[in-house]
Amino acid sequence: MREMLKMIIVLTALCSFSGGLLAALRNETMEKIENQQLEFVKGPAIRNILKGSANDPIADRFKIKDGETEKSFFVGKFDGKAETVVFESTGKGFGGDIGLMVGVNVADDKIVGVGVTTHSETPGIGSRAQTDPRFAAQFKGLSLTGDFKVKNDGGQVDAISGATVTSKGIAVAVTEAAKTYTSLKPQLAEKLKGFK
Amino acid sequence: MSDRKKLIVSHAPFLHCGSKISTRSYHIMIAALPAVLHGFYLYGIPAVGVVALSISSAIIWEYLINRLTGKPTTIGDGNAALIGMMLAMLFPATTPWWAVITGTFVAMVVGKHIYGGIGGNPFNPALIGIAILTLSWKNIFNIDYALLNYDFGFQAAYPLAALKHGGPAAVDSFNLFSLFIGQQTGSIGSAFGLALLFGGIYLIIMGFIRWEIPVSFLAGLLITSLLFHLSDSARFAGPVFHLLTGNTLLGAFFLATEDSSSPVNFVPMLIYGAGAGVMIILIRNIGGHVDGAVFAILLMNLANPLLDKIRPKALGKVGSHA
Amino acid sequence: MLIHMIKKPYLKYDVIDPACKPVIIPVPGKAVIFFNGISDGKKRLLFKAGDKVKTGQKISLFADSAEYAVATVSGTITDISPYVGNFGKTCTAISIDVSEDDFDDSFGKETAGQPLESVRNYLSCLPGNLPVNNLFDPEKKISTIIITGIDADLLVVTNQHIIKSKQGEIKRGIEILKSIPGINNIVIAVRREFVQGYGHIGAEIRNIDVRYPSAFPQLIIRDLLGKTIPAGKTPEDTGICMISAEAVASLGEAFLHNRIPTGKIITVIYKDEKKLVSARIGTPAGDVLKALNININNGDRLITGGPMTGSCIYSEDYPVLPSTDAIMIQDGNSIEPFSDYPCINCGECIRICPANVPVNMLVRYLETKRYQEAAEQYDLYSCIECGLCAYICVSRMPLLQYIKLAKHELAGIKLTEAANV
Amino acid sequence: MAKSVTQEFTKGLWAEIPPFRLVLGLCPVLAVTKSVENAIGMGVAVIFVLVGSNVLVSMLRKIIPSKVRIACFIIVVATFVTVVELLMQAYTYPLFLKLGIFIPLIVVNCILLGRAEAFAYKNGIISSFADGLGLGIGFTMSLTALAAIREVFGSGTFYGNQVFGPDFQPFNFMVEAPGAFVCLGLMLCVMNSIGKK
Repeated sequence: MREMLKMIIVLTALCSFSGGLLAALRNETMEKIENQQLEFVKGPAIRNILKGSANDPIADRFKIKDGETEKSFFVGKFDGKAETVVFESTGKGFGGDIGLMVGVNVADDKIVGVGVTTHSETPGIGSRAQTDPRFAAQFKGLSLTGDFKVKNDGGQVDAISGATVTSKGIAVAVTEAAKTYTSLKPQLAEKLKGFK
Repeated sequence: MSDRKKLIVSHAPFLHCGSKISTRSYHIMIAALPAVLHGFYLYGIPAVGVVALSISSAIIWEYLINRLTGKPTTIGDGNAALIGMMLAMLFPATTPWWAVITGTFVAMVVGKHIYGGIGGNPFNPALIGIAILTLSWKNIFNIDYALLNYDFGFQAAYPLAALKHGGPAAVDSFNLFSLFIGQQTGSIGSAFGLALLFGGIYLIIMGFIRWEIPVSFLAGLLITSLLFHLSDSARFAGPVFHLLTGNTLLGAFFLATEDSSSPVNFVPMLIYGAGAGVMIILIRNIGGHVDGAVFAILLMNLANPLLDKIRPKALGKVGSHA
Repeated sequence: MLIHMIKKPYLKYDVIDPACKPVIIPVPGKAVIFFNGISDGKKRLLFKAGDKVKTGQKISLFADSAEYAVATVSGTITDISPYVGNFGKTCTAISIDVSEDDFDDSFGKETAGQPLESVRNYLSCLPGNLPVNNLFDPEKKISTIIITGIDADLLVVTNQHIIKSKQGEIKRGIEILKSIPGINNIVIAVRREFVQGYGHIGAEIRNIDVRYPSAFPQLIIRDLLGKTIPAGKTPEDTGICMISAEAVASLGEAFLHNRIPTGKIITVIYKDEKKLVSARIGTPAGDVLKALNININNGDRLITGGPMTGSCIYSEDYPVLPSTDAIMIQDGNSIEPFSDYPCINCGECIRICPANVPVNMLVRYLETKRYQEAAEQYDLYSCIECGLCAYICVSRMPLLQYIKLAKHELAGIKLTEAANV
Repeated sequence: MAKSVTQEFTKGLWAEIPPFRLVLGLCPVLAVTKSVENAIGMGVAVIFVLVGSNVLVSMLRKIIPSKVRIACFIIVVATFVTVVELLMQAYTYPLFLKLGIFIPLIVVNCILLGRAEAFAYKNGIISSFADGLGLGIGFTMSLTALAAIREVFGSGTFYGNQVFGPDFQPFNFMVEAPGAFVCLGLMLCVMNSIGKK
């Protein structure tokens, strides 16, 4: 009985100590980790879209509630004006979800640029959506409204040869982004006024 | 008893048929020689260099491993030279020297001596060498790319690559007979079908390879490619084209028949050969690689220990065998 | 000798030259007789050095043992000492200083009444090695006798000679064998060439294939009787007794002349020649060779038995035994040594093996001394020990020796286990 | 006979160098040795966890009842691994991305549980510290050695720097999984033949 009790006490104490330590550490590092994730996973795409901005878009971010979920928006300042925001949208690719950063100028609703963040497409085929700058460049300057489709489906997007499914997924992601943008535009404009 | 003679005592049998491993190796090399000479004729000095370097470096690796492991030197059995020669036959003529030396290293160390040397290797060492190199350096083994600077007196496109990218329509212009007499590009030793065929038949008659393997190999290849061709002749080339291109004949007579990695019983030999033939066509027609011979034979090597369990019932055994 | 075909090379048995007559070897000055069994120091010896023996005299060495040997010469015993043969087989060597022949007549006296009793009591050491113990073993229930008129090993023609030249004796021998209760079938296995003249011999004549090793007991039984002997069993276990033609002829001769025969027909194989000789059992091998003017030198091999299954002896003093069908001399220069090379899996042995033993797999287990697995999974006991695998082996592995050693070791393990239970 | 603290430390560097002599912890050895950077990162993580868990287990060895000792060891090891994981995420995120799942998998690395069970549970704090540090450094060294070979031949770089110049065509096989097995096998072979002398 004594032994039993000892076992229970030791295990409980050890578990509580471990749990407490980890919880504390997690609290301590949470913000740092989030920053790191943004920096290394989404950072490259965001910085690529907002090349030449005066501020650090990852530091200057805000969140807006879109229905149930919160969406992060990254702000880019050009010529002293904070008119460009970048946010993430997703579409279904060949190997799973494709994360796509879409940058838009709030003043004229035009796309500033897009960039793939996370994907699980076939290396060398679908993955060219992330690595081939020509594919992303074709979205630049298009108006972020309405539906985006690949040319086979009668749309405006040139598909990557051999990776039609991936291209379609990205078109869907941009379409999604357009929807989000349209519905959140008022709040977005409000928030951007705060940046000077 | 001071005049007692010292007699040698050993065990039965006291006769031997006189066969030797070295005889075996050298006969196989002789049988392969015409195809290699044709390679020299087609590709000139670079091909001679590749073959010479491959054979000599294979022998040197074997010698170094013998020294390292403290075993008796076994370069005299000709097996190292044979592996070097087989590997050279699979190289394009423009293979750089460092790739040849890496190839023989992989073949001798990873393909042969890791498993305990001659007789222990589960895969054909030359094929292990070429497979690992192909996966590492695709450009070297892209025949069209490798032979870009050559000017041949015939159609210089690699037939199988043309088939892969253009379909049967693209290979209509190949004359089957000129393919057979070696007017095609490819690796050093694989182009001259006629020589390979004669070399193979020589080996079968001399008893150095088992006829079951090449025959079932070619039968498997022909039947499968015929079925594909009949089902959709616009997408799949005919059986004779497959027979005469790529490493088919080299594989059937020289690579699939490697002693240690192929079965020895009758039925398993047939399954093994046919399996390799079928796999080649599957890889060529619906797989990702241009020529499937290397991987098809390696795959069947893998199945060899399992296949060889099918064997006739031994004398005096009752009941069935596993 | 080796006939090449695309599929299967095979070795062919020799046919005896009809003109061949055995050379009579003179009675040696000293003879050695082997006695089965060994003194453990406790048993009382019935004979000692200095005792005189007569030709044909039964020698029972130990007081309480049924074993006996038969003196094939007359003379004085000079030495009785243990001898260890291949695979630890032990026996006792009795050396005799030979004098003028003086025949012992106790065999002749008993034959009149009960021939079978005298076979049992006097004839277990006949030339050709009549398997008396098996024939009369009540547990074996022998019903069929196969008389082999052909020698199992290559080049040896001893029994072919007997079949050709001793029809009368064989006929008499068969009559006696038939009188053994329980025997209902006697078959003579001979080459097709010798079938003539055996019409009324009193036994069924069957011819056997010319390919080596079709004269091995297991294969004769398979080909002639359509029966299989289970792996690891002897023919006697299935009620079949194999007797050499020479043993049958000697049996007949013993009763025809009322005297135990003492001369052994031997094929002497030397270089490309072979000669038939007739020598007293007990004659040292060296004396046989001397009579034929064959010199052996240091480094040569002296072999009793044929080239495929015989065994080497290390001394010229080794005597002719009742079972010695051949003596072979191999020149030192022509010896092809075995090598320690590994199996390269070429499959030649698989294709030549008459017993379908997976030699390539078997040898991998035997090399590493995993005898139990070898026997269970790779048919060790199916091997008939013909030696073809070692003959054909490209790596020149001593395959037959591996197999014999494995069987010997396993038998040892079984004995130890039985002793421990 | 108890060894001195120095001996406890140095045995991990050669005589009992983990992957080669003990043939323990092969999973990370095969998985993260594509580059020297990964190998060192992994090694440092293992050193931290190994030293930490060894010291803690040694401290608590009088209190931990032997019936639940394995459970306790795992809690200790898992705690340290989670600490390492969080710290890596916070401060060396790119390395964390490369090592990925293999950081949490340190928990099931046999070296840790093995040392806790075989050494720390029976020895004092100082010895356990020395043992953990020595084995950890040995582990890192072997990882780095293997990674060096694979990276130099497989990618033509060492710690990210070009070794052979721009014309070098990397021998991709070495950085693939089968290459890892072959390399490890050859290194084991070399280590064994050195050890024999």
